[in-house]
Amino acid sequence: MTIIFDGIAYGMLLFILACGLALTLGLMNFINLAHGAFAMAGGYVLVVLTQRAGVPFLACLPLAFLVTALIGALLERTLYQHLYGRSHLDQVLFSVGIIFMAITAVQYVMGSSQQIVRLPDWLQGRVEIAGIGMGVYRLFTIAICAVVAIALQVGLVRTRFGSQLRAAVDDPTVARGLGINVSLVFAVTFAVGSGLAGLGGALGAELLGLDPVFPLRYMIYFLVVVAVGGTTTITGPLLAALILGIADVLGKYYVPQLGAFIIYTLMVLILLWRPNGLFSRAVAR
Amino acid sequence: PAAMAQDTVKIGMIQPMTGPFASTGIEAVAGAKQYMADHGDTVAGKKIELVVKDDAGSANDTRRIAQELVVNDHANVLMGFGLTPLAFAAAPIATQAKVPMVVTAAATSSVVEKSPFIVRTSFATPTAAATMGKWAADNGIKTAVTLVSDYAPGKDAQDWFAKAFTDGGGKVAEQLTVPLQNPDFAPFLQRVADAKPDALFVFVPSGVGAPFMKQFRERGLADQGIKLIGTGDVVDDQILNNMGDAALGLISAHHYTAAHPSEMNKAFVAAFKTANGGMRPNFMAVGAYDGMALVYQALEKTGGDTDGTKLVDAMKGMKWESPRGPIMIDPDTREIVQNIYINKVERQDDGELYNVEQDTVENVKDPAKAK
Amino acid sequence: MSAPSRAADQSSGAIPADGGVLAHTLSRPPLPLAAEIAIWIVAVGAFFVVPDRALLLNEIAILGLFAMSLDLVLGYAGIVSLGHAAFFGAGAYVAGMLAVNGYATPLPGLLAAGLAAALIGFLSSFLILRGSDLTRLMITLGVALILLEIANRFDDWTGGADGLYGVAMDPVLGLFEFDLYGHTAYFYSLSVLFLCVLVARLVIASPFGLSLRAIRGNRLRAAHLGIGTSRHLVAVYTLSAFMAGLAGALNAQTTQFVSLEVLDFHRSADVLLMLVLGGTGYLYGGLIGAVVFKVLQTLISDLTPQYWQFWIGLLLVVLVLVGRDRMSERLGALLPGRRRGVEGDPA
Amino acid sequence: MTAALETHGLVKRFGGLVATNDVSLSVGKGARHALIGPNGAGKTTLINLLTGVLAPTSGRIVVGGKDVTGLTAHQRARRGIARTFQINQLFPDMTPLETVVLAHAAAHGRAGTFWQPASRERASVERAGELLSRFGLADVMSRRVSSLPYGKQRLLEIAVAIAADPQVLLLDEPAAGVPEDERHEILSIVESLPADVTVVLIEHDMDLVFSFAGRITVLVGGAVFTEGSVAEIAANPDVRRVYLGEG
Amino acid sequence: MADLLVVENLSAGYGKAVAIERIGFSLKAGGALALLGRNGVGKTTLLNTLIGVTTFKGGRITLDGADVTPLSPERRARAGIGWVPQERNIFASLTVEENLTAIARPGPWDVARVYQMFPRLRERRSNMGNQLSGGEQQMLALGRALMINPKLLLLDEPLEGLAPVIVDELLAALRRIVVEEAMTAIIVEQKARKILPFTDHALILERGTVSFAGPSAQLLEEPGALEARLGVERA
Ligand SMILES: Nc1ncnc2c1ncn2[C@@H]1O[C@H](COP(=O)(O)OP(=O)(O)OP(=O)(O)O)[C@@H](O)[C@H]1O
Ligand SMILES: Nc1ncnc2c1ncn2[C@@H]1O[C@H](COP(=O)(O)OP(=O)(O)OP(=O)(O)O)[C@@H](O)[C@H]1O
Ligand SMILES: [Mg+2]
Ligand SMILES: [Mg+2]
Repeated sequence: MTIIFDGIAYGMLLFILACGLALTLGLMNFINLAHGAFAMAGGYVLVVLTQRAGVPFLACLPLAFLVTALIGALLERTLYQHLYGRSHLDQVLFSVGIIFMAITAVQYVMGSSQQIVRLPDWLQGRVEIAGIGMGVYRLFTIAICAVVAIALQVGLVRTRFGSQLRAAVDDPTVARGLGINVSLVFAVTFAVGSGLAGLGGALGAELLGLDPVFPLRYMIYFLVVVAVGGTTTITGPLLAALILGIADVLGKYYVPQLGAFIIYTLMVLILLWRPNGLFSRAVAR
Repeated sequence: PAAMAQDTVKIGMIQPMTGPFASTGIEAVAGAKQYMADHGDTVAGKKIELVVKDDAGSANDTRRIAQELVVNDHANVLMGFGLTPLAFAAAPIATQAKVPMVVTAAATSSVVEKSPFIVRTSFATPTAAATMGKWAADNGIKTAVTLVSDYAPGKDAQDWFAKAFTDGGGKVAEQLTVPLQNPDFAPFLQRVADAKPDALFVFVPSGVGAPFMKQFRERGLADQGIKLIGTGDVVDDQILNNMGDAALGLISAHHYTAAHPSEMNKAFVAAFKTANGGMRPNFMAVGAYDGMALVYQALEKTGGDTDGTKLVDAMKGMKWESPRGPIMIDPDTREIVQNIYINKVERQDDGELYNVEQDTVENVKDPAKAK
Repeated sequence: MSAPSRAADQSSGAIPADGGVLAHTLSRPPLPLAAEIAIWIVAVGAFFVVPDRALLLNEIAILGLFAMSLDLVLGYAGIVSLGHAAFFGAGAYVAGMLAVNGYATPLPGLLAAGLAAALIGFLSSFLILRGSDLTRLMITLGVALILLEIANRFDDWTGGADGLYGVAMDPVLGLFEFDLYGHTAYFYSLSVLFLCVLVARLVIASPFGLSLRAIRGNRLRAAHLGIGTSRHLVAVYTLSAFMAGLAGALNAQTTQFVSLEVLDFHRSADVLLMLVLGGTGYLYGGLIGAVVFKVLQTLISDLTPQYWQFWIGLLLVVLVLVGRDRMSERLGALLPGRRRGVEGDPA
Repeated sequence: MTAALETHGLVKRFGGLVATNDVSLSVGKGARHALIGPNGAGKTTLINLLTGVLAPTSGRIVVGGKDVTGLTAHQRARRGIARTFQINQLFPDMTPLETVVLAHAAAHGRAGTFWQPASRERASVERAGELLSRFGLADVMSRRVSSLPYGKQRLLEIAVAIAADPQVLLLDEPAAGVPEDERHEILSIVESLPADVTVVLIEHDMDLVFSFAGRITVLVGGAVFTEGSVAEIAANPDVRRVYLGEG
Repeated sequence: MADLLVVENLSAGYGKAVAIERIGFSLKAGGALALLGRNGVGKTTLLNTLIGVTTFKGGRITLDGADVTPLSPERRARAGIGWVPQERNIFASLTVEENLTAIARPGPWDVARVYQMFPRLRERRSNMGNQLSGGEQQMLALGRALMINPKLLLLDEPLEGLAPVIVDELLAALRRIVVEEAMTAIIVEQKARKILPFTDHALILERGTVSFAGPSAQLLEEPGALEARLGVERA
C-alpha cells in the first residue's frame, strides 16, 4: 500500500512539473522545451530564499510561483511572443537555446553542484494512516497538486478565458480580428504556465534534486506526461502523471531489474493505442 | 616558436565541463590549477602549459579531442577523463601516440589495462567498495542490501562489496540496481525496508547522493535500525555540507576527505577554497592535483625529457605525500596504491558537515588486479 | 477581355505543347548545380587547407550525413523525430560489434550496419504513422531510449556503460589504413556522404519525393490522389534509418570506439538542432548545420570550456528571432538563385 | 448498363446524429448527377463515405460492380474515384505544376517511382501542362500554392481531381468562391471529360445544377428526399419548400 | 449624420507586395455596400485591411469619427467592426456555442438571438467547430460576427455555400438588421445580381483600385454595365 501512495505522490509531482507545459504546449501549441528551465528557476528561488534570506519554506512556494511567473511574463513579452506563429522547429531551436543559456547562467551564478533544500521540521518524517506509512512531505505535495489541478480546471479550461485561449491558438489572426486580445491571453497563460513550473520546481527540488542540468534531465519526463495525457485538457496530464507515477514505482518495486524500460514502454504503448493521448477531443480532418 | 615548443610541456586536460558531469570537470580543473599555483609553472627548466578542453561527457568528443591534442597541439601528456567510457575511448590514442595518459577521475578497475601509457591518480572503485565490505563484516553487520546506480562503476562497487562482505561472513540479502536518471528512490527503498537488513550499501554518482539520502531518512529506514554505508561518492565533499542532518552518521570508505587531518591537507583545502569562491575540494580535485604532481615529479626525474615511454617509466613506482596521505604508483599495474579511510559524517566545530576519519586501512591495492 | 474564354486565354503564359519547359521547371534541383558543385569543392578543399583538422572534418561529414538522413523524414515527409539516434546507434553498434568479433573489413561492415539500422527503421516506422507531432516526438524518443536500455543491458556484447572497447578496422578496400590524423577517415566518410547525397537527390526529385512533400502538406488529400501514405512513410523512414545507420557505422569505424552515448537523447537532439539550423527541405541543410554547429562549438569551447553552451544558446535564440529565413536569404544571395522548392511571389 | 456507383442502405452516425440515413443510390456510367439539399443534409458526408474519409456505420458501397466498402481512401482513388473538397485541400508548399503532375502520376500508379525524376514522367507532365492552361493557372504554375488568391486555389482544387483521369468524379461545391463566368468554364471542362466518366456534383448554385445535371437527388436530414430529372425537381413543390425557396 | 466609415487613400498588401492601392470611399450608418470584382482584384484584401490583418501601406480609416488606423485588429473589433472572413475560419477546437461566446460583447445580439436566426446552429451547439457542414460553418461565422454587436459588418462572400432558401432568408434578415439597427455592412459577393437589390451602393475593384463607385441601382438598371465591369454574361 505504501508503495501505491508513493506512486501517487510521485505522479502528482510529475503532474505539477508538467502541467505548466500542458498549458503552453497543450493549450497554446507552443513547444517550449525550456519549460524545465522555469522549474529550475523556481527551485533556485526556493533555495536562495530559504537558505540565504531565511524566508520560511511555506512562504517561498507562492514566491517561487510569482517570481517564475514574472520571469515568464518578461520573457514572453520580450522574446517568446515573436515565436507563436513560427514553426514548431523554430520553437524547438529557440527553446533549446534558452535551456543552454539558463544552464550556463545558473552554473555561473550558483555553481554546478547539487543544491539541497532544507525542509522545516514539520514537513519531515512519516505518519501512519490506516496502516499505511506516508511521508509527510509527500502528503503535502499531493495536497498542493490536487489544489492546483482543481484550480486549473475551474479557472482556465472551462471558462471564457479558456475558450479565448483555444480560439487564439486555432487562428490567432482571426481571433484578433474578432476582438480577442491575443497577446494578453497568451502572456497570461504563459506566465501562469511558467509560474506553475516554478512552483513544481520548488516543490520537487526536495525529491528530485536541483542542479544546473535540471532542465535537460527532466525534460523528457515533462514531455511524456503531456504527450500521454493529451494536449487538450488538464485532467489528461493529471491522469497520465498518476498512471506513469504509479506504474513506475510499482514496476521498480516488483521488477527492479527492468529499470527505465517500464516508463518508456508504457508511453510507447499508450501512444500507439491513443495516438493523441489518453484524453483528446477527436480532431477530424 | 619551434624553440619555444621545445621548452614547454603541454598537458592536455580533457574533462566534462558542461553537461550532467560538469561538476566533476570543474573540481578537477580547479585541482590541477591549484597544483600549478602551489608549485609554479616550470619544472626541470620546462614551462608547463595546461590546455583545458571540454568533452561534455561524450566519448566521441573525448577521442577526437585527445587525438587533436596529440596531433595538432603536440600535447606531451593527456590528463583527465571524467568517466570510464571516456577513458576507454582515448586509451588507443595514448597507445598509438605513445603519450602518457594520466587518469584523474574514471574509476572502473580495468581502465589502466587499456593502455600501457595509462597511469591513474584517482582510485579504483573496488578498493573503496571492498574495504567497506570487509569493514562492515568486521563491525557487526550481518546482512546487507546493496543499492547501486545502473552503470559500470556501480556494478563494480556492488560486486566487490559483496565479495569482501561475504568473505568476511556477511550475507547480502538483495542487490538492487537503480537507473542512472532516477528521480524517485521510493520503490527501491521500500524493498530495502521490507528486506530489513542490518545495513544498506549504496553507490550512486555524487549528484544523486543528496536526494537519495533524504529519501532514506524520510522513509524512516534509519529508525528501523538500518545503517547506511557506502563509498565516498555519495558523501562527496563538494555537496556534503548542504545535505544537512540527513547525512549525519553515514559511514563511507574512501581515499580522500577534506577533513583529512594532515597539515598538508589543511593548507590545500584553505588555498583551494580561497581560489574557488569557497568551493570545497573533493576527491576529483585531489585526483587532478596529484595527477599534476605526478607529471611534475616525472619530469624532474627525466630531467625534462618529454618522451612518453620515459615519462611513464619515471612514474612507475613514484611515491609521494599527497593531501590525502601517502600514495604510490604501483610499478606493475600503474595503478595508485593508497590508504582507504573509513569515514563518518559529523558536524565539526565550524558548523559544517565533514567526513571524519574513524579508521584507516593502509596501502590498499586494487583487489581486482590481485590475480 | 472577352469574358467567357477568360480562363483559357490567360494561358498566354504559354506552355509549349512538348512539355520541355515544364519538365525543366519541374526538375529544378534543391540547390543550383553551381552551388552544389561549390559545396563539394569546399568539402574536398577543406582538407588541404586545414589537414590537421581532418578529425573535425570527419566528424562533420558524419554528422552531416546523419542530419541529411533526418532531413529526408523531417524536411520532406514532415515527420519530426527526437529519436533518430536509434538508427545512428544501431549502425554504430553493429559495425563496432562486427569489428570486435573479427569482421573488420570496413565496407561490408558499413553495409551490414546500414541494413541493420534499416531493419529497425522499418519495424519502428509502423509506430509513427498515426498521431500528432508531439506523439511522434515522444514515440521516436521512446524507441531510442528503449534501444539505449537494451544496449546497456546486454553489456556482454555491447560493453554496456563502459563502451565497446577494441574496435580495430582493416584498411579501406585493403589499401588505405586508418591513420591517427584522420586523413583516411575523412575521405572515407566523405565518399559515403557523397554517394548518399546522390541517392537522396534522385529520390527527392522523383514522383516518390513529390508524394512525400504532398503527404507532409496534406495527408488527407495525398491519400485521395491514390498515394499510399503509410507505405510511403514506411519506405522513407526505412531509407532514412539506413543512412543514419551508415553514419553511425562510419562513426564507429573511424573513431574505433562505440559507447552508449551514440544512442543518447543528446545525439538525437543535436542532430535535430543542426538540421534545423541549416534549414530543412533542401538536403544540404544538415551539412551546413553540422559545419556551423561543430565549428562554432569547437571555437567557442576552446575559448571558454565551461560556458560555451551559453554562447551557442544565445546564437540559437538570436538566429531564431532574427529569422532563419532572412539569414538564409542573405546566404542565398551569395549562392545565386537558391530556392526552397518554389520561387517566391513575383513582385 | 451497369451502375458506376451504387450504395446500399448506407448509414453514418455521429454520436446521436444520423448524418446519412439509409441511403441507397445508383448512378449510371457516364451520368451527370447532382446532389442537392439544405445545409447539413449530409451531402458532404455521403461523399466522404464514398471516398473513404469516413467509414460507414452500416451499408455497402459498390463502384464499377466491385464492393469498395472496406478499402482505404488511396485504394479507392486507385480505382478511379476522384473528388474535390468543399474546403480546399491542397499542398501549401508545393507549386500548382508539381501538384498536378503528382496527381496524374499517382492516379496512374507511379507515386512510388523513386528511380527517376518526376520531370521524366512524360505523360503526367504533358497532361499537367494541358490542364494548367485550361484552368488559367499557367502563369502561376511555379508559385507556392499558399500564395495564390482563393479563386485560383479553387481552380487548382478541381484541376487536381480531373488530372487523375477518374472513372467517377465527385465534386463538392466546386464553384463556391469562383466568379460567375469561371463557374461555367469549370463545368464546361467537366462536361468535356470523356462520356464514360461519371460525375456527381454537389452545388447550391441552381443555375449551374440545372444547366449541368441529368438527374438530381435531393437529400434532406441525411435521407433521400426525392430523385428525378431536372424538370421534375425544379417543379417539385416540396423541394421548393425545403430547399429552393421562391428565388 | 456623419459617415460611419471613411476610407481615404488606403493601400495595403502582403509583405512587400501591394495588393490594393489608394482606395477611398465612405459609408453612412445603416447602409449596405456591395463590394464586387473579379478573382484576385483585392476584395478580401480590402476587408482584411479594414480589420487590420494585412500589411498596411498607407492611408486612413475613420470609424464613427475616430481614426482607427493605428489600432490593432482586436481594438478595431472592439471599436465595432464585425468580420466574416472568406474562409470562415471557425475555431476548430471550440464548440459551436463556445465559438459564439468566446468573442461575445454586450449588446442586442446574444446566443439566443443567433440561434433564432439559425436554428440549425442550436441543434449543433455542442459540435466542435471542425465537425460542421460547410453551410453550418458559414452560418456560424456570421453569427459569430454578430455576437460582437458591431456597428460595421464586413462580410466576405457570406452567401457562398448556403442553400438557396437560406440565402433568401439571410438577405432579408441582413437587410432588416442593417435598417432597423442602423448597422452598416460591406458585402463581398461573386454573384452581383444576388446582392445588388439588397445594397444601396456598390464598389467595383479592378487590380486593387476602385473602378466603379455608385448606387447599386445604377448597375442593375443600366444595361450592360455589369457585363462590362465584371464580365458577367448571364443573368
Ligand atoms: N465529424 C463530425 N462529427 C459530428 N457531426 C458531424 C461531423 N461531420 C459532419 N457532421 C454533421 O453532419 C451533418 C451533415 O454534414 P454534411 O457536411 O454532410 O452536410 P452537407 O449536406 O454537406 O451541408 P452543406 O451544404 O452545408 O455543406 C451536419 O449537421 C454536420 O454538423
Ligand atoms: N496571403 C497572401 N500572400 C501574398 N499574396 C496574397 C495573399 N493573399 C492574397 N494575395 C494576393 O493579393 C491579391 C488580392 O487577393 P484577394 O484575396 O484580396 O482577392 P479577392 O478579390 O478577394 O479574390 P477572390 O475573389 O479570389 O476571393 C491577389 O493577387 C493575391 O495573389
Ligand atoms: Mg457540404
Ligand atoms: Mg476574396
